[in-house]
Amino acid sequence: MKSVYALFDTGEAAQRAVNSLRSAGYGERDITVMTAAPMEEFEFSHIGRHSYQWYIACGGGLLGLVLGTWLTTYAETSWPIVVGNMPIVPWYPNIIVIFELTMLGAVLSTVATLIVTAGLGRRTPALYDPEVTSGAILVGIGTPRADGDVEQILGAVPGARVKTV
Amino acid sequence: MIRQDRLTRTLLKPLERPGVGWMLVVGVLAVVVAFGGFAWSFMMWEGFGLTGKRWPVFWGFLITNFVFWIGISHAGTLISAILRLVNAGWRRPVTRCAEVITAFALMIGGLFPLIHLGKPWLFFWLVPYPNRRLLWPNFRSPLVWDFFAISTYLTSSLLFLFLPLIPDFALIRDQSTGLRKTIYGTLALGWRGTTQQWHRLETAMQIMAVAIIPVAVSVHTIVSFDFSMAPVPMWHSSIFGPYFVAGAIFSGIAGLIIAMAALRRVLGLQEYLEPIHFENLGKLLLTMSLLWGYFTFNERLTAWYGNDVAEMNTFAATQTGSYSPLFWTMVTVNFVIPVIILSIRRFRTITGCVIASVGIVVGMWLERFLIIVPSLGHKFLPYSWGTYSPRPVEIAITVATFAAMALLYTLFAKFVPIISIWEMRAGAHTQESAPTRESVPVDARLGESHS
Amino acid sequence: MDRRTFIKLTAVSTTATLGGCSVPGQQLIRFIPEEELKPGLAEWKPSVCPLCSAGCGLTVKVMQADVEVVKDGQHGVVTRGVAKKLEGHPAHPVSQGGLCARGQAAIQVTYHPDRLVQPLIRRGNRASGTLEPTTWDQAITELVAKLDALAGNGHQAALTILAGGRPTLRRALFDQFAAKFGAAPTVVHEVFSDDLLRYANGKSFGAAQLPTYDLGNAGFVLGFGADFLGTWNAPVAHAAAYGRMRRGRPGKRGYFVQVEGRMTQTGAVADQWVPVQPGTEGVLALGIAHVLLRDGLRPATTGRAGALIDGWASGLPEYAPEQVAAITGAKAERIVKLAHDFAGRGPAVAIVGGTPLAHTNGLFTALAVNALNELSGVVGRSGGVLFTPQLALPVAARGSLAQLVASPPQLLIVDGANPVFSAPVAMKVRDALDRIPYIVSFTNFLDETSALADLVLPDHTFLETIAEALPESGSSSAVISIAGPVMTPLFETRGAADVLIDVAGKLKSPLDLPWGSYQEMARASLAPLGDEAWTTAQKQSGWWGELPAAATTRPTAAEPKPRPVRYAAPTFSGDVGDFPYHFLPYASAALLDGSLAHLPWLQEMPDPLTSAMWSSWVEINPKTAAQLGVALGDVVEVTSTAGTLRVPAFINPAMAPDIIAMPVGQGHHSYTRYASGRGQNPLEILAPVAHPETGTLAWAATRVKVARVSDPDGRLIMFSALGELRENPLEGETR
Amino acid sequence: MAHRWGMAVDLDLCTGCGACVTACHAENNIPTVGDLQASRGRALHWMRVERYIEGEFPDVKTKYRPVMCQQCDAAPCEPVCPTYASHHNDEGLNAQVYNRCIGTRYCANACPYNTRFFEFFNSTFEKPLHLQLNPDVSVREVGVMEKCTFCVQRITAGKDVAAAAKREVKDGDIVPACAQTCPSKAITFGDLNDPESRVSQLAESPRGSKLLEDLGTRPKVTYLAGAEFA
Repeated sequence: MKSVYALFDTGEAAQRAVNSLRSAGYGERDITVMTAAPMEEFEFSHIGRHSYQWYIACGGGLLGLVLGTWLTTYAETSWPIVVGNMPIVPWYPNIIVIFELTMLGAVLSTVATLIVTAGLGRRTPALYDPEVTSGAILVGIGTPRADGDVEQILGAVPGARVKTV
Repeated sequence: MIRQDRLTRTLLKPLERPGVGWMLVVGVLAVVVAFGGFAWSFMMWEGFGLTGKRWPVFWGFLITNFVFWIGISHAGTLISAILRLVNAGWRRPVTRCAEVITAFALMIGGLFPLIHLGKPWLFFWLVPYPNRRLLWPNFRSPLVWDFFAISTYLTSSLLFLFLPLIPDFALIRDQSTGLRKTIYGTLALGWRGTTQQWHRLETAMQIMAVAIIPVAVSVHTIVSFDFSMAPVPMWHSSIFGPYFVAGAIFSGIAGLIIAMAALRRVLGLQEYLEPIHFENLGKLLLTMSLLWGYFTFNERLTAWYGNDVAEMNTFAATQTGSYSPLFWTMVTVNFVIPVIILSIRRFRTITGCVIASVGIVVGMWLERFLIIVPSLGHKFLPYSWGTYSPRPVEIAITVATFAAMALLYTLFAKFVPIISIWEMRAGAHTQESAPTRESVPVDARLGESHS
Repeated sequence: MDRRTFIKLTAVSTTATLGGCSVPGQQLIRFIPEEELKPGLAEWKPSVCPLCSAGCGLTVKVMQADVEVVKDGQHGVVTRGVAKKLEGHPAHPVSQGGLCARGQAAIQVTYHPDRLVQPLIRRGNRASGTLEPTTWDQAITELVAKLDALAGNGHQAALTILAGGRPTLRRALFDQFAAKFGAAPTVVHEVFSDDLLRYANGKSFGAAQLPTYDLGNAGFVLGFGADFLGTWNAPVAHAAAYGRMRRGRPGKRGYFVQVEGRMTQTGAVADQWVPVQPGTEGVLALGIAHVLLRDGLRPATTGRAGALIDGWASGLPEYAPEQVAAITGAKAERIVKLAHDFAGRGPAVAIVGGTPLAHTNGLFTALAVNALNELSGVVGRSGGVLFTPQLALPVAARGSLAQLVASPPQLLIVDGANPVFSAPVAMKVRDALDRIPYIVSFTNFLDETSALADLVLPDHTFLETIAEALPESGSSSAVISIAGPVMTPLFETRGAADVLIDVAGKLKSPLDLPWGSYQEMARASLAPLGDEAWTTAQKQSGWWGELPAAATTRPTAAEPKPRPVRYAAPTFSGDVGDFPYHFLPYASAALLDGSLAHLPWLQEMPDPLTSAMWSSWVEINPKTAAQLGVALGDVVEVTSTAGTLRVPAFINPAMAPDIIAMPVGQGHHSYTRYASGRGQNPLEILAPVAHPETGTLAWAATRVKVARVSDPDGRLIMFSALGELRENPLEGETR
Repeated sequence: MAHRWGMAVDLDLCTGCGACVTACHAENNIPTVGDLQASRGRALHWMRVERYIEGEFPDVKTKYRPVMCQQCDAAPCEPVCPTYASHHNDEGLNAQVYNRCIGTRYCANACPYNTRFFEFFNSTFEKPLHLQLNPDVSVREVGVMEKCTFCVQRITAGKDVAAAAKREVKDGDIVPACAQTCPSKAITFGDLNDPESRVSQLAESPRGSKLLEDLGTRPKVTYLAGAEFA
């Protein structure tokens, strides 16, 4: 089944298209909207806002913390050498290393989450139009229902350039 | 849409086929850098004695450069992170050229702990790699802290620079053909601009911003630990952490202003790098200059009032002794001149800011030199005092690093839009379109309300 | 050194470095192949330090090493025992287990890269000719021929032997040779000669030799310019005794006062430092004697030494504190106080030597101090002035360098002397040597004098042959420092003594020297001490103990006609008007009189006062420097009646404003890679003023003027940047 | 019981002669760097005799003070080393492992006494001077720090000898080069854990003090004051 989409020049038009698709019974998951930049002021831009990124980041940080603690203590105890009359496991200096590894953990996990959840790095999927990056707003349905009236719904919006792939 | 097209056009213009002038600049810079590299190899071959290091001043130009460049690196990521968090709209054209500075300054600065080693080929002994002999590095050594701090900061800065680049890579991908398309296509990681992607990207940037600020602060604090951990007159001081961080941001902003002015002139970005940006950065610079003055005063006052014999020797050497010319130059270019220029609105022009910034870059380099050398030369036993003056290799390497910075920057600006196009667009939206839709929830414009 | 040895060394030291570090130690050693680890085994052999006349006994650490040898053109590597380290022999009465900086460096004489390794013979004349390598046979034939030629036409007296200062058996052997051959009196040259003191002691005490000071038992030591802990007489023995004087006796710490115009290394450790006008030290001594007699602190003496002082019997009326103060510049009350301490803290001994005796009135000074010692009642007593019994040896007559210069011989044999460097240029030694048809030099290095020789015969070093010295002082009992070879010679060198014996036998009319070799001669000389003497000496770096009367000699001067002396102000070359400053050359702590300038360790040893290395300098008092506008390191021009020098300046607060001091030692023209063309030699501007009594050089009798020439030229190299102190409010302070 | 090596220097006996300086060179294969390098501050003197002049002519006082590595118990030089090249061994010595040193020179900066030195070039020993090299001490290569080791090679040797003779190390068995050569015997070396040893007694002396004590480095070298304590 071919996916259908339309390109709009204004946010208003795109919003109308999204609204009518909704009234046609299409849900958040079915509707895909692409823009050249975030368009926070339009409702459609809130599609797929929800994410667990913050929690995952914290988890990554925690991982780094554990790793740092283990690394320092293990390295220092695996071969105890006295320097400057300091304890074998000196917490003040170790905290510095642990802190850095914690932050590194957080950062790396964040990026990893982004790549996965934003579906980056995959081969460019079917539903895309190069005009998007130069400003056009794409509203489309990846897999339309059999009674394909998506063309009409999108076409009904003035200024819509409907395409199918 | 015309405006956006023009925006795209102007910002993508520098990416076109290079002209003779550009070739020439790159060529010259490359030669200087190459010479620096040669100087270093020659130094390794002949022995570290080619430098001006001596008993008892075992650190000099090289470590000065290290601290200086790490300091410069605090311009970008830190500034842009802060601006992102407070969501200052005027940040949009500034952030990327700032973040680039960080990336490159860190690479250069991070090189010096290697260059200054007696046996650079064994630098990897600073790295905690698993090995049969259980020879781990000594986690009590500030130099090892440096390794962790700098590598963390470098990694996160590079990612922080790269993430917002993805949509722009996508843009170039869609507007080019052939090899360019494949290259930028790969870099774009198949970016489509779906609303989900935008949300993930912006949240990620928020998290990074939150994470990177403490890292940046820690990095220069740890650099200051290299000194304040040692019982050396005027080094062993708790003020060094904040002092260094402030100084770092200070020199960083100065570096940023110079870079921006150059870009503006060379790439004709007058329209996007507007006087308002310099005005704002100028204010920031003024604040830092006052802050720097405050720290310097504190540091000096405590030393003077404490009247510890050894500290007073170092103090005297810088205030009235053989280092005093350098010291007072530093005070003038770091404090007197910037405060005068930047506190008077009429002078806070682009030219004004650039003049102040150039002075500050020089002044901050001097500051690092004056922190390191006089103290080492005036430790507790006067019989073992000494002086230091650089020798050709060190000077060559120093010059080369500045050239390297310019070179990397020139190359970067050639292949990547130096101003974030999509962020400019995002900014543009919020400026032109009024909120019309009743369907728009109240929080839809959250974070986009600003001057 | 090849990589293998390097690794070996690294390995060994790493074990060493981590010796105590249990587990981690082993971990770290994994850097090096285990089988490379083997500790070095050392053997200790006795020897004798050759560098000065003190004759310290050594014990030498000998270990196996791979030595590259060249035997008749054949290269090869041989593993054999070589000397590694010198230590003072713990049993030896002079060194007493200690060793000075110079002695430590003596080992570099043997391993010096510029050592002469085979005989050199001159082709062509001295001006244009060159010294070229030759074989020993040729060299000896040549020497024999020259001697035969002299003997042939009855000019035996046209042979002169020029020797360095050390009294040794070897010197005795040379004397024998000279005597048997009928040569002119042997000339012994030392720049800092103590002959005047020997002469004075002969007059005062009937012993014409350097005294031994029993500092260990002294309660009060009064030094007159003698650098006895640094460079004068027997420094190691003095230092050991000094240690006992300070801290050797629980509850009693000896007191030490030094009188001099420029603070010597020794003066620096004095409890009191009393600066006086140069050349008036004797007056101060008599001033103290005056107070001692006036206040009845010591019973008046009628001894021989006192009798030599004008007005002694009448209590030295001319030397009342006020008059003395007027002459010396020391405060009258201080003189009185000194006298009372001198009497109160006894036993009190006065030491004179070096600069004070280098003035034209040196004899007066020496006699005055001798008289003071006699008054103190410590001559020949514990805590006082002793005279080390001397082994009796046949001694030939002595000539002076001046005579040599006045009438140059036909044939000159130089042994360990370098007058071209170490005599004032104004004495024109060099011209004299140029007028000598043939010069033979026994030496290890091509110094200035050997460079003029026509035949250069490379000698063994002290480690490669019998090392011996006859200490003149430093011990209460008689000492003969002697020990056998420590290692086999590294090169094709030959012992000078053996060569001479060889030559003596090869002459047309052979000289009947009673020994076949140097060793026989040495054994024979020890024979009077009993059969055990030689073997004992071989074990412990020398023989010491009671000398049988028959074997003892007491060198005495001609019985003095007691013509009492009185103070006469010293006279100088150059008058005060044109030459306002006293010029004080002194023996460098590291390089002595310059004979050690070829040893890198000593060149790089920071000077105790200036911390200077590899350089020479003039010392100027800060006030004077201010007047002249001279700062540390500035190049100044020092001019005397005899010449001019350009030297970097060192600002020295510890000297009188009217003194300019400069160390002797640098300024060699030809003396190995380490010394040649480095620094300046003060002897180049020294006026050749001689003591009337002994003909020895009065090296403090020159006046100079000083002018600033330029900013520092970097020739003054200092280990410590003492100069930086000047910019600083807290000069010299430490925590 | 583990040893704890210490030293006492009697400033009342030091005559500033510099014998210790040369002896140290001879024992520890310390190269001479030559005039040019010396003028650039590269001279290596693990042991130095500091001299301070106070006052003006004629009332001048000069003081000598031999300074070598103070072998601190809380040594600032140790923790700053990233590779453990500088660390504390269990006899209380600041061990320096040359082949672990990568030449950050941080330890030298941290040392308040400036007793650490750096090999700026590969040291050269013109033949046959190399025959004098002490095989028990490594010749340092370019780029490493070095300093006074209390003649650790002599300490090890001394312990070996004692072990071979099946006895404890006696006071005086082990003497570093500087102490052995000192003509006036101003330097005393020994085991601070042995209350009978001369060094531990001297360390208790009322004349005794530590150099830069107030820095809290806890040096193991005691300096005995001079004249003022007659």
